[in-house]
Amino acid sequence: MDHLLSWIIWLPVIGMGVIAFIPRDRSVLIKQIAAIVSGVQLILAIYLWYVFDASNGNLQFMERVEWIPSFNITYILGVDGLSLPMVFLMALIGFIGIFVSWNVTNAVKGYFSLFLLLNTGVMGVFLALDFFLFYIFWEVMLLPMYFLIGMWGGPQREYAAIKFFIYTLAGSVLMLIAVLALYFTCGNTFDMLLLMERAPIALNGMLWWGMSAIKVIWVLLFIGFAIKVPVFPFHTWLPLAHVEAPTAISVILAGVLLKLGVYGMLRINYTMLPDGVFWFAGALAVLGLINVIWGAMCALAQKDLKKLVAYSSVNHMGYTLLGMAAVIAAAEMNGANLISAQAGLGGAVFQMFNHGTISAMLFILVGVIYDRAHHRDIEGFGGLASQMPIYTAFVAVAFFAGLGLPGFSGFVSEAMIFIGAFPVFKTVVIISTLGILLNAAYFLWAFQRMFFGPANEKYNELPEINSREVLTLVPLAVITLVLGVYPRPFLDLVAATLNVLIDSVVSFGGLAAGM
Amino acid sequence: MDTLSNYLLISSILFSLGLFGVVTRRNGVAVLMGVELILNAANLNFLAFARFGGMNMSGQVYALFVIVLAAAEAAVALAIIINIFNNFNTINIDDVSELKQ
Amino acid sequence: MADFAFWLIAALTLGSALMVVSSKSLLYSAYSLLFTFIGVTGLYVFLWADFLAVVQVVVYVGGILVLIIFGIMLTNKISSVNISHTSVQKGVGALVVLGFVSALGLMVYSTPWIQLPNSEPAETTKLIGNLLMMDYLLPFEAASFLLLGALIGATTLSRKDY
Amino acid sequence: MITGNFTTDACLLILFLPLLAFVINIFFGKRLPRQGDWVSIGAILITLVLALSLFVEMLSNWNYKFSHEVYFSWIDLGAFKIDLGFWVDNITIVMLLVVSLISSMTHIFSLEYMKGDVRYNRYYAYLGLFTFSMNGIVLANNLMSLYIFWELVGVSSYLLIGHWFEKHSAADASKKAFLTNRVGDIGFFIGIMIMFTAIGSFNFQQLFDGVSNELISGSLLTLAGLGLFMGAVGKSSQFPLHIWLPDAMEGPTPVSALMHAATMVAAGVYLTVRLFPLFTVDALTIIAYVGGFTAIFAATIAITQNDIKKVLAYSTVSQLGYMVLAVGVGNYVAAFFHLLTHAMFKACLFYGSGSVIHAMHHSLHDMHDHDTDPQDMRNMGGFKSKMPVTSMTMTIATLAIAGVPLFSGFLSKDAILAGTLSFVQSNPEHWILALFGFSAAAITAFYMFRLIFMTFYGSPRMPKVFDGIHESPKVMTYPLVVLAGLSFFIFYTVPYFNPFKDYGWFTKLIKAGNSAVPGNPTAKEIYDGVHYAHDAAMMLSLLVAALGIGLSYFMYYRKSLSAEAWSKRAGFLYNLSLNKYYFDENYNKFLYQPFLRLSRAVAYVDWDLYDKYFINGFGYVTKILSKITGRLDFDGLDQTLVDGIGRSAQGAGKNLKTMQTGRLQNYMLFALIGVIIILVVQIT
Repeated sequence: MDHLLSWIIWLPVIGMGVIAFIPRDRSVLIKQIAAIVSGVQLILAIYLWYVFDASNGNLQFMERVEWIPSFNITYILGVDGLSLPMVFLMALIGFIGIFVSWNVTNAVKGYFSLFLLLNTGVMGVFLALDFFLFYIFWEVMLLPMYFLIGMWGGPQREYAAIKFFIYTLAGSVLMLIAVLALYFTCGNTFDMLLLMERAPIALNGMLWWGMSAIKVIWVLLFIGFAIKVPVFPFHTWLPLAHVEAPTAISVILAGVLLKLGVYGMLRINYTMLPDGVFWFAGALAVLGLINVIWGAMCALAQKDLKKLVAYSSVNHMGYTLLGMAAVIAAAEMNGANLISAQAGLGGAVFQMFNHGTISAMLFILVGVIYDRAHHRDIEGFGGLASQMPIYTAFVAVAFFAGLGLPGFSGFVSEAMIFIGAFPVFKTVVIISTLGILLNAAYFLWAFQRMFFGPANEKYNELPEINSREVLTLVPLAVITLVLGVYPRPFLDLVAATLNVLIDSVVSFGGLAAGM
Repeated sequence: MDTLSNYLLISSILFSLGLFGVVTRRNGVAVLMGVELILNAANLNFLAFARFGGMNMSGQVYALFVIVLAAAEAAVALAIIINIFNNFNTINIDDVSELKQ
Repeated sequence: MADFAFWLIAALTLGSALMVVSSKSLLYSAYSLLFTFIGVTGLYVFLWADFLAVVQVVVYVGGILVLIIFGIMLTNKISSVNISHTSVQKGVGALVVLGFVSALGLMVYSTPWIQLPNSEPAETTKLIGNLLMMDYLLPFEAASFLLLGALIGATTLSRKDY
Repeated sequence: MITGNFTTDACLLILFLPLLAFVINIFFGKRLPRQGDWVSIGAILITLVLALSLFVEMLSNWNYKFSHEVYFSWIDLGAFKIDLGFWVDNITIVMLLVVSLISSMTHIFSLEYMKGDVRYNRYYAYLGLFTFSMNGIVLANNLMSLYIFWELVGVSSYLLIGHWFEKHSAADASKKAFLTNRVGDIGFFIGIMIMFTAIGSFNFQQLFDGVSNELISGSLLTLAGLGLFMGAVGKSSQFPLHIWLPDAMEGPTPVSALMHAATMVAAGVYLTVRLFPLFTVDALTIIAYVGGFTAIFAATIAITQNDIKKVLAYSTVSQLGYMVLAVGVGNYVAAFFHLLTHAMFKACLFYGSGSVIHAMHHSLHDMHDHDTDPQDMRNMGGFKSKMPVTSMTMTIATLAIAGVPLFSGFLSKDAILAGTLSFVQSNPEHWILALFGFSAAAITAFYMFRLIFMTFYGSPRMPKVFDGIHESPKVMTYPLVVLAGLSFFIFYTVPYFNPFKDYGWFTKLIKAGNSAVPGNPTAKEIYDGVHYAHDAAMMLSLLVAALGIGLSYFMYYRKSLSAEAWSKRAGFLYNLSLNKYYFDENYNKFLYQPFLRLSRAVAYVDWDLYDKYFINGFGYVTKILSKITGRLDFDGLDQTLVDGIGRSAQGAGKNLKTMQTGRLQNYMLFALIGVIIILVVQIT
């Protein structure tokens, strides 16, 4: 199939076009079309997974079309082990998200159009290999998000949407500066593949205002991506946006959008500024630690279930940072510990995917209870386990997956991250293992408060989770479980790319002195 | 006497007088008369250039058109004046200041 | 003789024109205008524009002037003929116009006009007719429409109930 | 068969049959006849048969060096590889048998005990999950799969303890159990990471090789060992993480039996037994102290408890302390031996207590009395006549735990005490370990007989309740009989017969291996020491057991010593013991609450300070800045400069107002002036 990647990216836009011609009162048809489009996209993503050559760590299915030749802007797409899981995740969660938002009644047409646009934006970011294209998709994604939060969100939606928008835009601006800096220093190109070759050499030893150019660009890009992740001091948009966003949007936000930050760092910072990796890895690990502990402690103190889940995202993404930092273990000066680098980086990539599925489940479940009880106050429930046993079972699965219980994929990735990062960042890892306990503490405490204890009379009439909701949860739960029991299907897929990435980082490690 | 300059001079004096009338007269009809003087001055120029400047018959044709215009202008202007008079009971152009803020 | 006649006519024209703009009586202005027109007609004749001279008399004197006088009659009660006929800013106006005319005059005399050699006067009516029907057909038609428009417009405007 | 190798197939089936039962019961249990209990029981009985056949095979092979390992690749990223698999040796086989046996008993016992429970099918499902996880720990050949099943045991204990989650106390207890275990797991995981970093493998055998090749040594190895031991501290409920176990009694009694006799808590000891070759002398010393202290510490608490299950719970903690002590002094075979015997008699005791509670519960239920605590021994007494089987079996088990000859507990406890004594003999500075061991033995004998006397002898304290007490049905008493039977020494010494020597299949087939740590005492040195100290230890242990039993006899049977008077005399200590040394209160006060407050503070800082003032501060500053620039722009630039021009023009306009007459003619005049000026300029 030609132009598979383009189809994956632009299919939702086609769906959007179709929806535009449907009268606004035929909301079921609109939903059906959105579902079909996402379904086809998911099938394409699965097909891509199937035809992808896992033994090849380089970019595959490249598409290259001249776009704006006068600025050397090209439409380049490609997929490798890093982006493939993310594409699959987005397709899956995009598909599930349609069903999660089946209850939307307000401005259905607009909602689903924006939803599909969001899908395109995210897919584009994952598949774009031209920096300019990447940036455009990055911004395209922002806009529907703003409206989806701002128009279909909770009571504080405008505030949340604005905050999200400005926060992210601030990051984008820094990123743009970095993009332009790379463009002008590396021979006027936005082509990421060229930049990967040229940037480490072109920037080597370059000084800007007395600072190393690599450091400057690294920091700019890092802040841009860190806001998305979100890394500790830039994380406060997240609880608010999550709490205010409608369920499906929270699901996408937590499930996929947070991954963009990490993906961006791995795709851009790691390949174009390998020296910066060595310079920043320590800070990255410490930030990861702060995310883990800070997120967990904040989650522990929350009374709003959704906010708890939101902070759990902060906590979980912290592990990813920790794992990413482990890549420097493979360098000569750190003993060429390839095992550790693979474990850490593999764990980080795996954790990205797992957090996608697990947090999606968590947010769907929060949405389920909110639809029924119309509040999310943890203390306000109690004894739900006897009233909604199936729902409780799903929450238990999601919570246990979230707290890193073996048997669920989250455990594998967290264990890999810890094992990988330990040789290089011993103290940091030892402190962050406290996260194992804290994760369990906040999830179980919330679980107990909501589901255990004597049944609350008020909720006797609460309907059990319905089959539509169950169907949205089952695929996620199955993936989490299967990959938790046997992670090789996933890890084999990314292994080759990981090694390429590690090589590219490490092979420039020797230049670190030139910074 | 048969020089262009003479005619031009006469015409410019006539023009200035017309202008003077337009600028100083308060009565609408009198302003109109000033305008007629200006038009005549212009015609005079045309004919002078037709006679001396090589404009030939074209100048005369232009003059003819000017006369036509003048006739039309006079007709319309007078109609307006009469209308103004009917509405304001004056044709003193200073007093017609409905549009003034 | 011709010289004398020329200057006489010029003086008549300008003098009556001065009367037009400075007379306190509106009717006097109107009558003076008659003389101006006649003077201008004379000058036309000096410029060998016989047809135009005739047209000038017919249109101006016979048409416009009568119209103006009618206008005066219609808009002023006979008793108050003089009342509304006042001037403003005469001093400044005169000064400015004087400056203007001197500037023009200066310009007229200082400009080296290209003057064609004298030629014999000729019959103009036929030539004008040819021109109007050939080179200037479009303006001619446009002018006819203009006149028609002006006619209808004037009639419409003058209606009482408008 | 699946792989063709009997051992592998049997192990696979033993591992996955209970899991299958779990899956079937959790999804379809409600719809199956009898809520699917037969599925679970069938699965566990097959498991038991398989374990027995493995056991028989082990006996028939009579090879103490038997070892069988299979594995598959779980993760392979090129350099980073994890293989998961089984390592079957004699310890594994014995342990599998213990787990299957106790689990089968629990399944059968629960048939009656849990009858009519609202979540009957889920109860059986969780039992299956629990058995699966425990078998997983037993079979693991590497730290990673051990950790995986370790955590799964934690979660199944969470589910089982919280089975009656409508009770707040049960919900609290389940959470506490899980979280306390996780504290231990942190250490465990750090230990795993240190080992992996140093040796690059999780496999036990490779780790042992790595240690003996000194890839890791010294204090780092000690640290790693202590980390791994922390896992055991959590799971086996050692001081200071012992707090969860007594609370875990909130779960159904059969679960307590399963969890606290054979499976979960034994996992910790099993871990230390398995990893014994990794521990350095320093680590072992610390382990010994932790175990010894736990043994005596828990025993002193058990003395004063009145809840029959609490007594057993602290007794379990104490006995686990013993086992850990045995590992610490190097005699890890003794630890495993005690684990084995303890599993039988402690399970028997728990089932016995379950039987008593069951009877009490029914009696109270018939009386419509919901206030009296059916677990409080002060409400019992004289049950011997009403419940002969329960009474008899519990007494046998108590004799075993007290260390009376002819019973299994005597042999194993003797082995532990001998090991301790020999350790103290060669390391006199650690004399207190021996003191811990022997005094704990005495106290154990004392409080266990206190339990028997208070429950089964004397006059009924609540005659009305007593009238309603009946012996439990046969499904409950059969397991008791089986386990009481297994508390006799003979089952551990066949084919030999000497009630004072632990000489038998066990000692023949399970031999201590050498420590992998260079410089540690060899197995032979330890064995010789134990042999040397054996007789003295036996005498002493007999003496202390007699002392404890006698004291208990006089105090609670003959009542010639007043328990009340003694407790008053030791008022402060009595309260301390009764309140479990205020551990829960202090943890709550000094750990949980401060931490919760810290979390709230963090959340407050995050949300109400950092976000509200700092991040939104950016917004405000920007807003203020924009206001300032706006004002500058409007007042400064626009109003002053731009409008200033306008205003001066206005002033000028005011002055030139006369010109602005509104008369066309004026304007014309000005236009004319302009024209003149232009003309003049043009001309000149």
